[in-house]
Amino acid sequence: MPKPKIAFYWCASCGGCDEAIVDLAEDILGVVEAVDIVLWPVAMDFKKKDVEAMPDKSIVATFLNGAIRSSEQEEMAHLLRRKSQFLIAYGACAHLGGIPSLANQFEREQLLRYVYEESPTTVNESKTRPQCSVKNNGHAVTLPELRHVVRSLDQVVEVDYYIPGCPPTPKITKAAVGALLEGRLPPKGSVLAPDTALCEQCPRKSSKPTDLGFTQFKRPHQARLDPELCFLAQGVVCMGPATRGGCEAPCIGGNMPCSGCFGPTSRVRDQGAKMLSSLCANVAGKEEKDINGVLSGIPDPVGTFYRYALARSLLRRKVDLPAPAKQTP
Amino acid sequence: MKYSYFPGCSLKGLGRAYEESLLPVMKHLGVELVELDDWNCCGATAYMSVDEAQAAVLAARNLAIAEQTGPQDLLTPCSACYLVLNKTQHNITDFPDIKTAVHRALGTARMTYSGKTNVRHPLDVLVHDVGLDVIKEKVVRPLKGLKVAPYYGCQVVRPYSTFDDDWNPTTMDQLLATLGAEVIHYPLKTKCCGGSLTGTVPEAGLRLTYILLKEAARRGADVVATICPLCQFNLDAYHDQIERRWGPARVPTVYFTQLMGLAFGFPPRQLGLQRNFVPMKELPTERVAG
Amino acid sequence: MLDTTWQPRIIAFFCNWCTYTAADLAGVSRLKYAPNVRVIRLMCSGRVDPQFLLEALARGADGVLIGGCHLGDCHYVEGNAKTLRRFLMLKRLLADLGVEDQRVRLEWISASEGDRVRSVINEMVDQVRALGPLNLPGRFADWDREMTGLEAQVRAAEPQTAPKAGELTHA
Amino acid sequence: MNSNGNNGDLRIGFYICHCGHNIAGVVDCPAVAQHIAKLPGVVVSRDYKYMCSDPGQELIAQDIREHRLNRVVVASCSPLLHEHTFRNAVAAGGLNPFFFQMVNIREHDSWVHTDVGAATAKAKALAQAAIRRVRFHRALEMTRVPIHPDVLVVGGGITGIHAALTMANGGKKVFLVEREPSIGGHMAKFDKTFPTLDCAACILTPKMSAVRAHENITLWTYSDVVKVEGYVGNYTVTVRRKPRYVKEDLCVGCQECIAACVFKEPKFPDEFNVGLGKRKPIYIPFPQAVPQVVLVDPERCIQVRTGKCKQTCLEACADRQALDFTQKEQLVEIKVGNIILATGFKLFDAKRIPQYGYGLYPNVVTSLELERLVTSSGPTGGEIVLKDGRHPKSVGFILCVGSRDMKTNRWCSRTCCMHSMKLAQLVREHTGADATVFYMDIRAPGKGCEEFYDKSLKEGIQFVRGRVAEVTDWALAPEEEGKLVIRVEDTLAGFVRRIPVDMIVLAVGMEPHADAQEVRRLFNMSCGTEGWFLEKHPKLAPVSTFTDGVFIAGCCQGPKDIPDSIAQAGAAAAEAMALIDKGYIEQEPNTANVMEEHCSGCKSCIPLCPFTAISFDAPSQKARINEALCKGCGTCVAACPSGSIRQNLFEDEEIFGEIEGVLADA
Repeated sequence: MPKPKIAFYWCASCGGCDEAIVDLAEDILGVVEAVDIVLWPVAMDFKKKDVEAMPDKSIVATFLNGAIRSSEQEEMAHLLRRKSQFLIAYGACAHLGGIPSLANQFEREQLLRYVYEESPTTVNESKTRPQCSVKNNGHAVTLPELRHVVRSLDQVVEVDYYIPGCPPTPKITKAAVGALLEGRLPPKGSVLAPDTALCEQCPRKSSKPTDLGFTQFKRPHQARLDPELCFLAQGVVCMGPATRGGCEAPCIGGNMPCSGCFGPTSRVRDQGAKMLSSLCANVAGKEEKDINGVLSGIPDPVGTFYRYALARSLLRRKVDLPAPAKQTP
Repeated sequence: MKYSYFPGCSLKGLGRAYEESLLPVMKHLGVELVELDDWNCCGATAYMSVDEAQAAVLAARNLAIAEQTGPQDLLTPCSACYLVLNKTQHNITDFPDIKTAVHRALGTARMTYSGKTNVRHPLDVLVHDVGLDVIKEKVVRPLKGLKVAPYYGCQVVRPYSTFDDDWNPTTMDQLLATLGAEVIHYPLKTKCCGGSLTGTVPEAGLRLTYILLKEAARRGADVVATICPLCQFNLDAYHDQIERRWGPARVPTVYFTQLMGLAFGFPPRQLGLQRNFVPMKELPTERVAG
Repeated sequence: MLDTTWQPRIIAFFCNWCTYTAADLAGVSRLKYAPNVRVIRLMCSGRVDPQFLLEALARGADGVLIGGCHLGDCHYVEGNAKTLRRFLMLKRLLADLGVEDQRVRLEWISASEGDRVRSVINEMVDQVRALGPLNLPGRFADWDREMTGLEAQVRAAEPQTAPKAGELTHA
Repeated sequence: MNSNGNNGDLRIGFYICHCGHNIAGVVDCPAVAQHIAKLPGVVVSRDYKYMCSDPGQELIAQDIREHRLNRVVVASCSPLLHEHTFRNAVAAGGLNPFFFQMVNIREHDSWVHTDVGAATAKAKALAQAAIRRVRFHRALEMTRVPIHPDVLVVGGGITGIHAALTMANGGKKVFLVEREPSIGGHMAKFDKTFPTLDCAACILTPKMSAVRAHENITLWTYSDVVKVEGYVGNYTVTVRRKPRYVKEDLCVGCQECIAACVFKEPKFPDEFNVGLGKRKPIYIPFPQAVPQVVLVDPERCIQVRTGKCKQTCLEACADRQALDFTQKEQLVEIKVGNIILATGFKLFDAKRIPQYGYGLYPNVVTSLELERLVTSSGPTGGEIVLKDGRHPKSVGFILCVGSRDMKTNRWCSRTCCMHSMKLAQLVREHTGADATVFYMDIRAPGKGCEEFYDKSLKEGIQFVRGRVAEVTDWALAPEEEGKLVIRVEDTLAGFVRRIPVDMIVLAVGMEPHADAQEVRRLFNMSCGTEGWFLEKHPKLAPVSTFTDGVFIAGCCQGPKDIPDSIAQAGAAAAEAMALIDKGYIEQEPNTANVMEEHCSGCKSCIPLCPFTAISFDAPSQKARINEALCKGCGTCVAACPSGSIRQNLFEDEEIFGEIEGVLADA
């Protein structure tokens, strides 16, 4: 009897998520034992046409990582959606837009200009830009188009489950795959990780004082960080309180504060807003001047509160950026 | 200390004694006055009653010049000018339509006005900027025993009492006291002098003038000190008519700056005192401070 | 954008003790003001979760007004102080995300200041009207236009293979 | 029975009230009802003339029974006015009262808008919001807070005295705190009272001694409240007792110490006689003072200031040893369930209107100063004299000094007309002088007051209608020489008059105390823009404030005469006693609670609670909210970074529902 078909795919991502799957180490073998991998661009040589050839819903589960920001990624998302019984957003980018979605603060043209012309390491006198379509002795060569907006997977196609993290830890990946194979599945749309904030499992929890009363904020590189003490108690923004647990706090272990990659709990609609709310309410001072003084320690609110979740925040994108001129396939 | 200076028509005409006394006194106190270049009529009360916006334009031109050339503190001795310029300042901020009218008009002359000019009265400057103690030092002939009725008139304190109380102003009282004069309690200090009614409806206007003088006399004032050219003229010029109507009330009326000049030891002629209809008695020599 | 029939829609979060009461007073005093504001009553401005404000904007509000007791007068001692702290950061966040400054406003209005309710609302409605519609739902739709039609093209590009029943397996 | 309301299908009843024309005049109620009827879950949608009427309420109860409604929305007036009414109606229908939501389309819509289209659209939007909101409502119970039986009364004027006595007679323990050395307030300074002309002392003194004698009253004079903590039923108040340098329990009020003071003659201005009389450094405020205890003025007493005095007073006090120069200020903490504020008013400072010459002309006096001159116990033994000792032949009374005046105070001080007429009558009675009253309108609405006005006319008091322009001493005519001249436009005669008089009495108006703002902060209530304490409702709750358990009475709420002040004192006392006798107060169940299973124990919420209701539970490592302490502000709910705190009546989902509904296209 054939093994269930599984696919892995990557879109706008750093590759860390695929790495995370490899990180399952020997356990990967178990997975490989149990399933029949039909698509995994980083590791195996399958082509798009192979997938197109498959009947709809013939893949049991597709683990898609990365945000969606090009016509090609969109296309693959639709394709895999239709071929899979379960489409699983794997990792922060597919889940929330991830770090790539910080690009939603800028106009596409700004980004292209910077990357192909202005960035210090670029030498491009002719200001050559990649074209979507190039005619070459009668043949048209086409490239995918970069979208104006970076999106989470579920902003493009319907998603069944989410596995959070940048990247997801082996532990929750295994748990998820296991659950899938054994059909022990929570309600559709669930995030396959604990629904309690990180602080619960934070090794520094006991060192957190009950009255923070922030008088200043420091960024990690601006302070000698105490390896035992709660980061917030050191005036360093830690997204832990507003971030789903389940990662077992590796960053904290590495003496860096949580930056929120697991996203909000199920009861929160906007991770950044919630963190902002709790953090700022605890700022010391009643005078506007004093308060602003303290808040000035957070120079980049968007990058701080929405590091991984701008695409899935309530505003999604810098709202005054122009909309795409017209529909572009 | 340096101020722009807006004399207005009076100080060049009927009220020239005011300027003749003001300038040396200010100079003596180290206050530099820069006469506004190419100043024009303040518009006075007449124009205001005909076309407020146009009147505002007229006045605003002076404010604009002061703002451009600076200093932006504009010394304005004549009460009428002081009031009109102040009122214009207020109207420009309070009434958008007047503001636009003013800007349009100034624009045609390639001028602008952003409202930075402060209209200041000599009393204000002398008491608050220069300071009574500085003035005291300059007094060489204290006006000892000279009974003075301090008379402010209406326009400087009403409706905008910018630097003093609108019902019972006291800056001139303090100033005169500093000069050594005996300042009498003069409850009419802000009552109407008759204004232009003295010319148009004498029986009404002159009666008011008479009341002022009579009360000053009744309280034994040697002299009435005023800060306004029109007041000075009304109180000084109509004694014959007043006497014919109601009987004598001969008290001389001079500018407070003239009294300052005397106290500073300037000869009366230099202060324009010879221009009075009802001359002020020479300060008896025994009053001269040793 | 120049829709003449467009009317600004502003959501207001008023605290029960001061600003909501002030709005009642404005009513009792029959003061007249612009009908563009819809008030949501909370016990304290401290209850205003920044999510509420963002949600309101995302759902189509052109502006959000928060009203609380004057600092020092909070019925809950200093709930409004917390509101202020959040609001100051929220303003910076919104600025970075391209929301005009005048679209969100925090006002302290005591129970007796019915007239202030009127002036603040009128002023804000004028300002927001001048800014024009924010219309985020519309903008979201515009942004997504770049995706329309793609799925169909994908399907067209494929060899038609109908799914065979039974081939779907599940461990 | 669907009292749990969550039995799957949603069955909403919507009712929009016409409130006569109040709402229907501007909002198209039927249109709103039709619009709402189309929304999912709405089973009945009606418009009705008066929803708060009995039939209106019955309509709701009936529909709940007949249509098995499990949610009710009423669009009418402000919830602050009628929420409880409709909750009761819902309960009467057998549904938990908290499955109800009210929509304010009167105060927030029909009364403030004129455009029917816009107002109707707004009503629809607000109604939609409520329809979406109720979906998430849950069954709740009112919470009960016990009431501490003792009461604090602040202010020992006639109002505070009456309130204290009323409650003490009702068997309640009362703390009466007065900042002056004696109770009695302004009334103690009056000679007679209008319109009956009965002697103020004769009716006040007995009440004052009753206060001193009453077993249920603890009287602390020369003291003030410095701290108030807690909430209705459970206030903790800190009172500061300033040192009198006299042991209250030992002093018998013999006043021998005063006689023995090294200052042979009284030489310091005497507050009680508004500076017209003199007193010594050791003194008793006035003969009938309560308590009958002397006190030492630390500013004046040589012993207190320098410690180098013969202390003849000590010898005089002898073995009673009541004097104690070592006394220090002390702070006392008390627990009370209710507080009544009767802090009164301050008189307008006549110097603020320079044209009336107060402070410039010695014979221009205030009404209170004349009051002291008229009183037999006053500095002149009841003789009305000018500063030079002569008796006035003519006296002018200027009304509305610091009242009904855009430049100073806009309000009418309500008592000055009658007060001045009373003084005018007394002046005529005592001196036979002419009395002329200068008024804008005579306001004599109180019982017997119009009659008193007639009496004044009959007794030959002149009335000149017009606001006095100025008081001056410049004489035009010989008969004006040496007199004060009142310049006024007689608006009945139609010309400007100059009226010379010997004495001028300024009817100074009432103002809130200079520290009214601090006081209201202390007690956590509001002031009107003028600074008078703000009542909860101008008609329906005139002595209540927005802070439960804090009541206001007398002139601190606004100018009043004695009868009205007494009436309010009684009302406030009754309100307080009603709470005490009930023993508890029901409170909105709008408290917050932590979702144990979700809380991560991040502690972010704990410092945010001003009532220390949130604590960290060590065993479970989670936050816990003490609902008894929670006041329901919801600040912690908004702050919980993982959304693990919820607030009854104001759940996140409920608010989001409102936002969605109000913005859903109508």
